[in-house]
Amino acid sequence: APAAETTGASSPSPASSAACTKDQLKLVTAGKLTVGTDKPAYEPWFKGDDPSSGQGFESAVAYAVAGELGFQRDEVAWSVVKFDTAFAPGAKQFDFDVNQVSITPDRAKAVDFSKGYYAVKQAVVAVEGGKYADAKDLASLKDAKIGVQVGTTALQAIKDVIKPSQDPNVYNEQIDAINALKNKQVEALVVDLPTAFFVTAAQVENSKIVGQFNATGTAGEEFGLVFQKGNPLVGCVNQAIDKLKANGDLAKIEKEWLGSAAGAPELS
Amino acid sequence: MTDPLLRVEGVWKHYHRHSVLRGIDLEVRPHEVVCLIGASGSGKSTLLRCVNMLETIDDGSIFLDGREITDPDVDEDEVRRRIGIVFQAFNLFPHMTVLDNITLAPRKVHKVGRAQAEEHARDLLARFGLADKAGAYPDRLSGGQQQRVAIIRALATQPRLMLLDEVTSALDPALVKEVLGIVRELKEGEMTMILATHEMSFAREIADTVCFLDGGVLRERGTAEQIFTDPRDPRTRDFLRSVL
Amino acid sequence: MTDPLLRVEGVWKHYHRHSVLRGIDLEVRPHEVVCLIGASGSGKSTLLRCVNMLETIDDGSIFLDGREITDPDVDEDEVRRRIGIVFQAFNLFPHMTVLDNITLAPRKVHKVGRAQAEEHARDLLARFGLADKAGAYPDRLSGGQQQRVAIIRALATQPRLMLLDEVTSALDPALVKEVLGIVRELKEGEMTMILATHEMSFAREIADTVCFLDGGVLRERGTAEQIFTDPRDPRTRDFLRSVL
Amino acid sequence: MKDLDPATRDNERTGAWVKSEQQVRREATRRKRALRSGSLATASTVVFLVLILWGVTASPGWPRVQETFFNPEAFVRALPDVLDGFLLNIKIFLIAEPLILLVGLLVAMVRSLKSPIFFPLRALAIAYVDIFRGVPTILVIYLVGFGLPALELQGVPTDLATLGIIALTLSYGAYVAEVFRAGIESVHPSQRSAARSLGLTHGQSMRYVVLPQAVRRVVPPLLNDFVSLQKDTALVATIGPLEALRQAQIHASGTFNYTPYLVAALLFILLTIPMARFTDYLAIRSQRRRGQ
Amino acid sequence: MKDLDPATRDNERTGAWVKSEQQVRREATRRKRALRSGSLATASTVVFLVLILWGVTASPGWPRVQETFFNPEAFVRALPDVLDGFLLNIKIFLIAEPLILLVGLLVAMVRSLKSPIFFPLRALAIAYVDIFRGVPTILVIYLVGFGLPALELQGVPTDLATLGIIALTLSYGAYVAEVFRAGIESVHPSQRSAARSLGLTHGQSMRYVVLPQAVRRVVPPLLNDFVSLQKDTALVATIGPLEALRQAQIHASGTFNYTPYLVAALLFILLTIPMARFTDYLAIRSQRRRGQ
Ligand SMILES: Nc1ncnc2c1ncn2[C@@H]1O[C@H](COP(=O)(O)OP(=O)(O)OP(=O)(O)O)[C@@H](O)[C@H]1O
Ligand SMILES: Nc1ncnc2c1ncn2[C@@H]1O[C@H](COP(=O)(O)OP(=O)(O)OP(=O)(O)O)[C@@H](O)[C@H]1O
Ligand SMILES: [Mg+2]
Ligand SMILES: [Mg+2]
Repeated sequence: APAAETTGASSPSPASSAACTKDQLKLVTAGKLTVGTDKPAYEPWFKGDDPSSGQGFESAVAYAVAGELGFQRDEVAWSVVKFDTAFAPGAKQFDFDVNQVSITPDRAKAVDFSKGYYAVKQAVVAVEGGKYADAKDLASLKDAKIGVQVGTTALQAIKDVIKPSQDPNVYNEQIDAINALKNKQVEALVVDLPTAFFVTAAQVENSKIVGQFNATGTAGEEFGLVFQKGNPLVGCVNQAIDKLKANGDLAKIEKEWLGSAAGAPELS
Repeated sequence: MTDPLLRVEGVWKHYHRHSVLRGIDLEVRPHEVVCLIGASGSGKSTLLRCVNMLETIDDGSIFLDGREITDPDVDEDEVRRRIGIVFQAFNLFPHMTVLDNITLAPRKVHKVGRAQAEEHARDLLARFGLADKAGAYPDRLSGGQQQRVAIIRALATQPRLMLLDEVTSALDPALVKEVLGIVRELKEGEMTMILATHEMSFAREIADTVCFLDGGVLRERGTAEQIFTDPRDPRTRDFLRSVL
Repeated sequence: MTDPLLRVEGVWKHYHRHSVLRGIDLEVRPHEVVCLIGASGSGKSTLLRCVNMLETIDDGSIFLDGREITDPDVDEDEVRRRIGIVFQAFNLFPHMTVLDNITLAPRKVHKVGRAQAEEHARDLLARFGLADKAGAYPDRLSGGQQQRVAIIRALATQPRLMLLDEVTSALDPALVKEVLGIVRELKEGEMTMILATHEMSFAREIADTVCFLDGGVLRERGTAEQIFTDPRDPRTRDFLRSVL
Repeated sequence: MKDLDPATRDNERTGAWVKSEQQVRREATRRKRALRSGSLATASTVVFLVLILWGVTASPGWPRVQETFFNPEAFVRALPDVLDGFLLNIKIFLIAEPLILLVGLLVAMVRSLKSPIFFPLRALAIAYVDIFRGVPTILVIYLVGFGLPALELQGVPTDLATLGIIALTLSYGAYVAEVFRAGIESVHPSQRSAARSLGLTHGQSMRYVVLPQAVRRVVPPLLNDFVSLQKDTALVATIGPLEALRQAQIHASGTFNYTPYLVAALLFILLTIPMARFTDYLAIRSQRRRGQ
Repeated sequence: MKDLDPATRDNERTGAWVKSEQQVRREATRRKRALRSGSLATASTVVFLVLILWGVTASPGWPRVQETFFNPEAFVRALPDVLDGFLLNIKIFLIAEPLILLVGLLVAMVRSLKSPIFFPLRALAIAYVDIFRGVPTILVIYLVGFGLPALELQGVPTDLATLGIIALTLSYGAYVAEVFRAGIESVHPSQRSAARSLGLTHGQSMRYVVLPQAVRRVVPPLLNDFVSLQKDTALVATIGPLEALRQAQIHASGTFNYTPYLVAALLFILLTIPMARFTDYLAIRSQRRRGQ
């Protein structure tokens, strides 16, 4: 069965650097690197809903990877790929998709992932002065009504770590979750930490980050680039990511766009 | 001469630009049986519907028991309670049994208790030979039986006046007889009635008074004997010649 | 004696457990007019429907022009093309004009060109006094006119045999005459016909042969004169006494 | 053929019927023929189905499709959660349905008031129907689900299922009102005349004569709308509660496998098929009544 | 009252009608009364509406709701994109509708074949209707939109709008088939007898007599289904194309303001209201025909 052929992020890549020159890659559109992401593209991952600006963390990562593979900026094309179409079987409209997709073994049965390009942590956001604004640990969130966006690993994190007494509310879109918080339909949101910073800074007045999940909570969760199952491009991209990690470029990009996402208190 | 039970005075009715009743005058005394005859489209049904206030007249007045019922202040439902009408097509309620068809108005309009209403209904059904059909639905009855039930339904509200609109015209000749039988019985029971009919021989037998309608005008009025043997109006004569 | 156009031999028809036709034998010669009389439910309509193959018979045979049409190998549509039938209720197609009603079968079944079919239809309409109704929809016609159109529609396919099932029973007495007139004309045109009818006086006038049906059995058969003046079967006598 | 003496024929014909040999042969021919064409039809249908099935499973992408859409393991894993969510769908359906019937009936009755004095009420009813038939249900759910709580009014419910029920009632009420109205108008005016002529008031005529007949006639289209409603309970997911489709989506996005959707689809089919059969049964019954 | 001489009465009555004074008074009374109750009804309706409006706008959350749902600036900003997306909805609708009618008609005709030899075909038709009426449209769109291209078959379209149209056709075809079937069955059997008795074959009877009448009768429920379809074109968004609702969603997510949804809602209403009015018109016309 095809599912057994590769095991996702850790798949060894025999490709030598020679095979990774741009004219030898098998691409959706020859000569162009087609990168998929959803619309709208949220901050701080992208800026102004324009992935091709190079602004925002994931946009910058995409261009850095493209650069390593030898593509000029104008040789990178963006296509709109809804989150749940990224893993549809069959021919893809992108070479890889970058959309804050967490790498999990289950998912890796359906698609191939690159190596992680960002180690993510989930964070809790609540309204200032609310019941859970000053929670010190995850256990005290047990009775909270929690909101989360579908398709994120936050939901799994809630179930595994907080084990809430009532079902969380699950929304299609980030905007819906945020509005639910504004409407007091939920008492806390769980989102990834960079998003949490953006939400508190720009989207919900009087909101604050209660804290981030501690390392044991969502250990080793990383975002990866999504590839069509069996796409040989993975190897080359992994080389590129390794290089970006080694030469510190990736850290620089992270600092530039997600720099503030450090010092939130950890919730145990 | 007793006071009339019904008095129709100069009644006009228009549909769009077409005058269907053109100033009808008519009186019906208690216990009198009046037959309306006339060609198809002459306005017989319309006149009956106006008397029962199913149509609003465009001019003239109608008095029932001396009170004007065409006055805008009159409670139409109250008036209808005193008049029974049976239509050309039978119009039983298909979703109700015969018994429920008959007891609906007594129970809901006249506020008679269910037991009493049903007893009365069963009496009527027995009297007219339909005792075993009380629980049947209308679509299980023959046309003649349906029409008899329709008459009983109208009777059950104990109306002062019965209007019968060609109650046999949708029936097979074989079924006509049973319905005419019931009308005869009503006459024997001294019911006041207006009948619109195409059955000339029946009209002749049962009517005290016969009225001939022609294009919305009441052309001639007289005893059955006089109209059928000695019509005065030439149009009456033409009509009778064409149908007899 | 000429060969019969239609021969019905020992035909049985059951609905569920109820036998509606109980071994009917009947012959119709070319140009003969046969009237079926009998009480409601005696099986007149069913017999006509069996002849037209709208019902499958349960036993017996029917021959048309000497060929057995009840054979499973026979093309029913072809048989029906040679027979015209007009029903108790008129069954015109409400979504078509009179002209289209009449020309549908000639055009689609007999593959006559539109122009020719319409010309023929207009001829027929004119002959029966409906020339001005060609473009009208059935619901704009009076009952009598509708029934006349239904007869013309059946005629337009130039059938060998016409079946008329109580073509006047749904009509006002005033309208009956015009339909009977058309049947008289058909007889004059030497059309072979079977009529089921409740109009005894008409049957007497028009029929060559009268058949009395009773509970699915053909009790008596004879000339109109004989049946009406000297019925032999006691049930025929009873029936005629009850309706005349 | 000679005419028989009537008495003889009487004896002959009114006796019990014995099937003639000819008829026995005829029926045998018919049976044989029906069998032949029946088998032919069955065979061709089966061949047709097999061809399609073969075409699909022999396609190059089939293994991947099978893996992604028909994965037994994913099916079993998703089933408990999806089933759990499905109970919420059923609950929403069972509460919304009576409310919808009520709203629909009221609006339909208002719309069928003919007198000019009811014009404003009627206008209100028409506006309601137009708006809520026109707006996609999912938008109504958005507006009610996020808009209503945002007003922060006293007494406005905040429970998600309740908000969903309100939204579905508003949306489907408009449809059902139209169905009822059609039913009311399909009752022949002479029935109303007959009721009025017996002295029943407008309200009584409606209640005892028109509505009972109207309701009977609209049962099939109403059941159709019920089927849609059962399915549209899934849209309530938008405002947050964990119903079947949402549970399927969560499983699907967690494993990148679409099989959980199949679980949801099967559950919905299992719920709607009995309803469809019931609609059919009613239709056939009413046809029998008409005496075909 | 004395009987008049017939001739006199003739002259008197057949002349032109002059409204009597009494009638003039009577009509004046009626008009006055109608006016009074009419104004009362209008007033109460207006008061009712004003109260509701006031209740909403005076609520503590109203400024926020107004800002989030009724923001003129966001409205204007979203309009061009949503309108652009709406053209895709209309395109999908216009292509899907004839296909649906075709599928529905075929399936309905197969289902109305009564002979036992057609049993397998009929079973196929029933299975199709059951499955596709039972599964939420959105699931059909998922399965077709993601499953069909995944088969990688030759000649299978990959265009998203085309896939959406296929899915909608499958889903609505089942509904429309049921509508047509009801229509076919509502044509009185005597019409079929009449056609057959003229020598028309089964097919010809269907084509010239039964179907034309059936189609006329089912126009209102069909239009109802069209309205639903117009709205469900929005579900095609699921598989990716940028139609109106998706555009609205993008704008809403981008600006964290729900007003773009209002834009989409208005566009949908604008499209469906004429259809609703047309349905009404047809219903009234058919009622007139019946001669109320
Ligand atoms: N609702 C209506 N709208 C328009 N015209 C009508 C209406 N009802 C009746 N008419 C017309 O009024 C005239 C009289 O009709 P009416 O039914 O009173 O005649 P009738 O004497 O009862 O005839 P019949 O013997 O056929 O029952 C006819 O020309 C008819 O077309
Ligand atoms: N489709 C059917 N199913 C069951 N019974 C039927 C059917 N058609 C006719 N019958 C029964 O067959 C019997 C004969 O009916 P048919 O219509 O032939 O009588 P008829 O002589 O034409 O009566 P009428 O004078 O009332 O038209 C009746 O008892 C009737 O109830
Ligand atoms: Mg009349
Ligand atoms: Mg008959």
